[in-house]
Amino acid sequence: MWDMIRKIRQVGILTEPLPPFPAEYTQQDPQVELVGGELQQRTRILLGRSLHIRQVDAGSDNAAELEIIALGNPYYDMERFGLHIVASPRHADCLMVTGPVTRNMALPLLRTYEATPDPKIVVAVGDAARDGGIFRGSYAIIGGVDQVVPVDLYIPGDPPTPLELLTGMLIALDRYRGKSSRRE
Amino acid sequence: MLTSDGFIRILNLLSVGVLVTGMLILWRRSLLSAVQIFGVQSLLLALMAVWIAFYTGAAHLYLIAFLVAAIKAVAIPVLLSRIIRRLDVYTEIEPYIGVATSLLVGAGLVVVAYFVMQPVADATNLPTHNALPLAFAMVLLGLFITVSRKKAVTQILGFLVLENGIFMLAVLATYGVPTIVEIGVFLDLFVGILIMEVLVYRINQTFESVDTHVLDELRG
Amino acid sequence: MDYVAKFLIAVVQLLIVLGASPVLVSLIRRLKARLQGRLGPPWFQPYYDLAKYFQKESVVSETASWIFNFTPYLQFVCMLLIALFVPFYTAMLPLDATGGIIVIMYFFLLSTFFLALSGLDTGSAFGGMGSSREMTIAALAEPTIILAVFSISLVANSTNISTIILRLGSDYGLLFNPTHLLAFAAFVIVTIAETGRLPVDNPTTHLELTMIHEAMILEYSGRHLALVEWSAWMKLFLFLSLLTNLFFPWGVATSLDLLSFVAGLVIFAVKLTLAAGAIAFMETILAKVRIFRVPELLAGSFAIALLAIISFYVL
Amino acid sequence: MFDATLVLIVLVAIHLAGAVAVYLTRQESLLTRQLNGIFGIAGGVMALILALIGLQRNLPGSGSTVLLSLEGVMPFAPLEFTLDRLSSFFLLLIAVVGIPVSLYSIDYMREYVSHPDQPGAHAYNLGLFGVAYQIFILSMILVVLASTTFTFLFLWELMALASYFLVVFEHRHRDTQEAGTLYLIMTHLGFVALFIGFMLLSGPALVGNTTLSFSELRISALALPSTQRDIVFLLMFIGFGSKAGMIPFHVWLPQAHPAAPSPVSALMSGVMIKLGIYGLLRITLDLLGGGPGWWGGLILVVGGASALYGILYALVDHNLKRLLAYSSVENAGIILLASGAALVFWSAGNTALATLALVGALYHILNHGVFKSLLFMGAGAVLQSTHTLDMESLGGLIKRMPWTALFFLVGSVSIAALPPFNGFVGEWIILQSLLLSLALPSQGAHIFLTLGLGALALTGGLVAAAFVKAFGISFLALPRSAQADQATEAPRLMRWAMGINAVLCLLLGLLATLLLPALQGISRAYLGPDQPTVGLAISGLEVRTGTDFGSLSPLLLGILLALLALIALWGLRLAGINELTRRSMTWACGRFTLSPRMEYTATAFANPLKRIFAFLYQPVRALTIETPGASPHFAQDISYRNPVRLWFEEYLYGPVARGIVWLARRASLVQHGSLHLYLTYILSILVILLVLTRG
Repeated sequence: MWDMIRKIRQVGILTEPLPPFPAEYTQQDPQVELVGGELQQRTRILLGRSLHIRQVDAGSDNAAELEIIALGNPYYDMERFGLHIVASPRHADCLMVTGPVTRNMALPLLRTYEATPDPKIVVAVGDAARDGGIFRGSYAIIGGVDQVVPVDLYIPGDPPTPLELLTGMLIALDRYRGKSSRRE
Repeated sequence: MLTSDGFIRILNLLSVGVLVTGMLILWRRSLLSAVQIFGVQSLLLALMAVWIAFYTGAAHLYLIAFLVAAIKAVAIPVLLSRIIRRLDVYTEIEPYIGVATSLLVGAGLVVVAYFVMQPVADATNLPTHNALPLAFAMVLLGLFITVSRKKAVTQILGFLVLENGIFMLAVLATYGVPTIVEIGVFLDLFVGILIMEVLVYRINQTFESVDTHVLDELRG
Repeated sequence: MDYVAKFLIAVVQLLIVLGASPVLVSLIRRLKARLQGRLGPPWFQPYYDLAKYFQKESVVSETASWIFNFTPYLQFVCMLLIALFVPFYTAMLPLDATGGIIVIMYFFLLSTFFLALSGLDTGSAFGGMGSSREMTIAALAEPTIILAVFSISLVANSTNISTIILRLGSDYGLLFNPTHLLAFAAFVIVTIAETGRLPVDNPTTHLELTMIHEAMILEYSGRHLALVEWSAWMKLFLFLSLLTNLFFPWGVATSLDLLSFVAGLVIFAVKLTLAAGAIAFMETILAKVRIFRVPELLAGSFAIALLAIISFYVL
Repeated sequence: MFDATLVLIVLVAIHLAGAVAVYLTRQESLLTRQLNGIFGIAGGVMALILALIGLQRNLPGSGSTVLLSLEGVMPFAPLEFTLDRLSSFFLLLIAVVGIPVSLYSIDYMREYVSHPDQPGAHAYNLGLFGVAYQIFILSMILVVLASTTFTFLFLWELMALASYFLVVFEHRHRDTQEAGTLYLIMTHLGFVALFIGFMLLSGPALVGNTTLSFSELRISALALPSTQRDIVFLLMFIGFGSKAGMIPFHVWLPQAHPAAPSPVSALMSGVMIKLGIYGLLRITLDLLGGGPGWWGGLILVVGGASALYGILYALVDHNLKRLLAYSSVENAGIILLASGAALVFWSAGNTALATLALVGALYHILNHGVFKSLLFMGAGAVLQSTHTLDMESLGGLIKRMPWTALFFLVGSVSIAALPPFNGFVGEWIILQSLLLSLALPSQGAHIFLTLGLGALALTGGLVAAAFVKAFGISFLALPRSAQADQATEAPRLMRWAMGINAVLCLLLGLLATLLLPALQGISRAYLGPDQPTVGLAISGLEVRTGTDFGSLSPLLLGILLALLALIALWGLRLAGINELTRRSMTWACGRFTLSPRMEYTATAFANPLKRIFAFLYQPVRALTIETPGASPHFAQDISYRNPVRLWFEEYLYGPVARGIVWLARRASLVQHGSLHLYLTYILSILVILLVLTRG
């Protein structure tokens, strides 16, 4: 116990403020920069500051999962943006789908989509989720996530870095707000 | 000067504290923390002796309290921890009687002690008489620890808890037996523990275990 | 007390439990995040979550019956009802004579009962597992609660909350009596077990097989989920309020004047902050125990509660 | 106002006429059932009137006037009946349970009529059932009115026999016969104890005089030496306790209740086992007039142990009716516990607390009668609709039998002592009485009462777990078998009967304050006025205990609950929450289908507690996997059994039964069938007797 307390005191807060987005990333996708600029204002808005994510592995090689796990660590700490990974699609607002959709995972993916209450968004993470990536053409896969469920956002990369993921998810947050403005 | 009421209140708190540490020893599977809890228990006993000495003015109790603190709260825990580290046996994995059950048995023993000691406690008119059943409960708890646990270290601990109970009984009932007797007991105890340490070490060497049930077979 | 004052106090009690329970949760989460070296979620994150859940549709399993839809509302109402009987900043509870501490405990059990049924209702194996575990823990925690409550009422010679607080508050000697302190220790353990905190249950787990409370509510979504979550937070809030105020009734207002109310509120906030700090600290340094080790913990609390009663009779 | 004697005569006439009428109709199905039900209800109404007369009249506790004395009906002695407070209360119980059950039986018993489209099914003789049923109810009513030793024992035996015939009604099942035999044996063991007890009670001068009336017994009991009183108490405790289902004499209950037709189970569990308590109260409070503290202590400890044992076995039993039977053992235990506490308080001279505890016991008797008969009726409805009581093949019934499910749920919530239903109020009073025990000076009593409180506390949570299992597994989620899938709602009269009891559960919970003064009056009639302080005070809608110790207002709690629900619903609507609901598949991690085999089973539900209490259950785990192919990974059939050990059956009755068989075998050695041998025995015995009697 005492060891742990000492360590807690020594380490302090590790979370880093979000840096300006990497140049090459913004060049590829100009939309990201736009969103990044709005980030500060959005933090003051109450509604829509909560996004619950259900991660679906639709046949991934687990590279993207490793990066997603990193989002929860003290450096990236996605909880500070209201992002939270949940255990059931019923609790989720966002499905984070990784991997090329294999034939066996197509129906479960669809079931997961059906199980998620509206309004919801689907984020395809990684190149494989976009169009099959390096697995493209394999007999075992169906193709990108959009072959099975409608996709709202792609986060490119093989795998994307945690920072890219975080940026992407903040865009997702934005999209989500657009959808949820039922009474606005 | 302190009122008798305040004296009894603090004394009762201390005695319940001692009893709770006894239960905690039953609760914990980790041998090291059990030994530490025993140290705390002895410290509480020492405090109790000091408190009684302070109230009654029985000066010899200060000396005894010091001895208790030095031997039982410091020396013996250090020794026992050494055995544990040296033997590399850190947990009571599977006691004869499960932890949950033995906690309930422990609580039951306290009830029994209360039942048995109530006439005795009523017979004396010392201000400390109410805590007597708790002291007796400690004796029973110590015995119970000894019979319900497998590891030799825990059994020694049980024996020590029993001894603490007797000491508590003596302090509460008679404000301490004569100093010389008490010192003698402590010395015996200390030597006893040293011998046990050696013995446990030998048992471990011979049987590669400190589970005492390996001693069941009489033929060597 | 005239009726206006009674009514106002009742309304304020409800507002406090509704409004402050998410803050308490947020406080624990932030403290935990700090201890883990993170910044943690924003202060009002629980409110954002609730607001969002309420705006979503609710997906209900085809298998489920009306029990599933009914439970969140029942739970919510139970917590509101209990809030009328739990002292926060004042001991002048308007409805105190309607029922004492035993009523509180049985309303908690009522909400657990229905939550466990709703876990079974969808036919999902996870829900059934959660219900089974929740009821196991509830069944083992119940005796300790009763005995701890018994000890408190022995010390204070009443089972009515206001009376308990008034009597304990007027004689601090009662607080430092072994029965009271042992009952406190036992109550701490059952509070942890009942509110699903570490080391009994992990409120942040994502793995179904390690879940207890979470497994039962896996099927809930939208407004139902909002109500279930909110009720769980309120339960935590109510248990911690009971724990702090019953055992340490310092500063709880015992008269009807504004000054003591304000002082009561401030002291109550301080007490809850301390309790939240203790929980956050414990959850940082402790790991969850195996489910079959939980009975040992609860047996320990039962033994302590029994000791509390015995020591009342002995000493 | 009605004349009580007249009401009693009408009551007897109704039931006897009912028996005759039902018998005359023989197998004629609908009329038989209707007549049986109508006569049962009419008798119940008469019993209700009689009970209300008794409760209203401010009768003294004992020694009230004789209602009816029948000379010459029986050859040996007159039958004599009186009405006093305790009898009135139990009449109320019989009426409150009997009326809905009779109503229920009309539709339920059609099960036993041979169906034209099911030619293979055997019909049962409903006429005989009706006779036994009427006699059973009549004997229960008369037993609480009986006021001579002979009358009491005669009717007690009549009640036992009538209920035996009802238990073995489905005589074509072997299990039923065995259950009936066990019941017969156990009830007669109890009867022997009662018989000897009553003989001893009559005092040295009058030993064996069965014509003594209770008022004479009261006087003779005062003169008894204390050891004889103790022996009488113990015998009566065993005799009545075996009827009440306390351990270790409970073994017949979990056998007989599932075997009997459901209305009979409801009556036996709801009423008959309470008559054991009635006997015990009659003996201890009235005839013996109280005793030493250990009497109460013994009742309390055995009651607490019964409560724990009963609920622990209810938890692991997956036959719906057997679960309910074990739960009856538990509830009888709670009632005994409270009665024992009352006796402890009484012997300590604290009548205030004794009254409180006795009121708790009486209220729980009534409550248990109501909710347990409701639950048995619910289980009967399930049985009729699905033809199984095995929870592992039930499920999903809430959609198929919505009313039955609702009523069963009400029963479950009540029995788990959850507010705002009736079980809670009874439990609250019992808890208060135990909590107040600190007022007693005696230290021995503290230990007993703390033990009782511990047992009660342990029971509370386990009941909730057991009934979450009972309701959740049987009624919720997906049906686990084809029978459960094709279940249909219970017929109208059965629904009505269950509905009446469900409403009673709620009313007895909310309006407890209306009934409690009557119970308080009954208690005070036997225990004397409250001293040293007030134990239980009822003012308006509020119940208060002790001096400022506890208070409860059940109706206000109910109103608050409703009010807060309205406010919450209104507030949420006002806040504009999204009320859209979409139906979707149960989330099973994206599985294609959800099959009932994926559901949690009753065994699985109870398993954590089974493991935790393994030291008691000592479960035997048997797992067999059949793999027809070469690979061990493709199992065709996996069977897993994990039965628990029944302690008393295995370690007490088993050895005793084996011992008797062994003795019988030994005895058979001398039986050779040879006439010469028998004559030799006679000769040798004659010689031995002559030698012995010489001096």
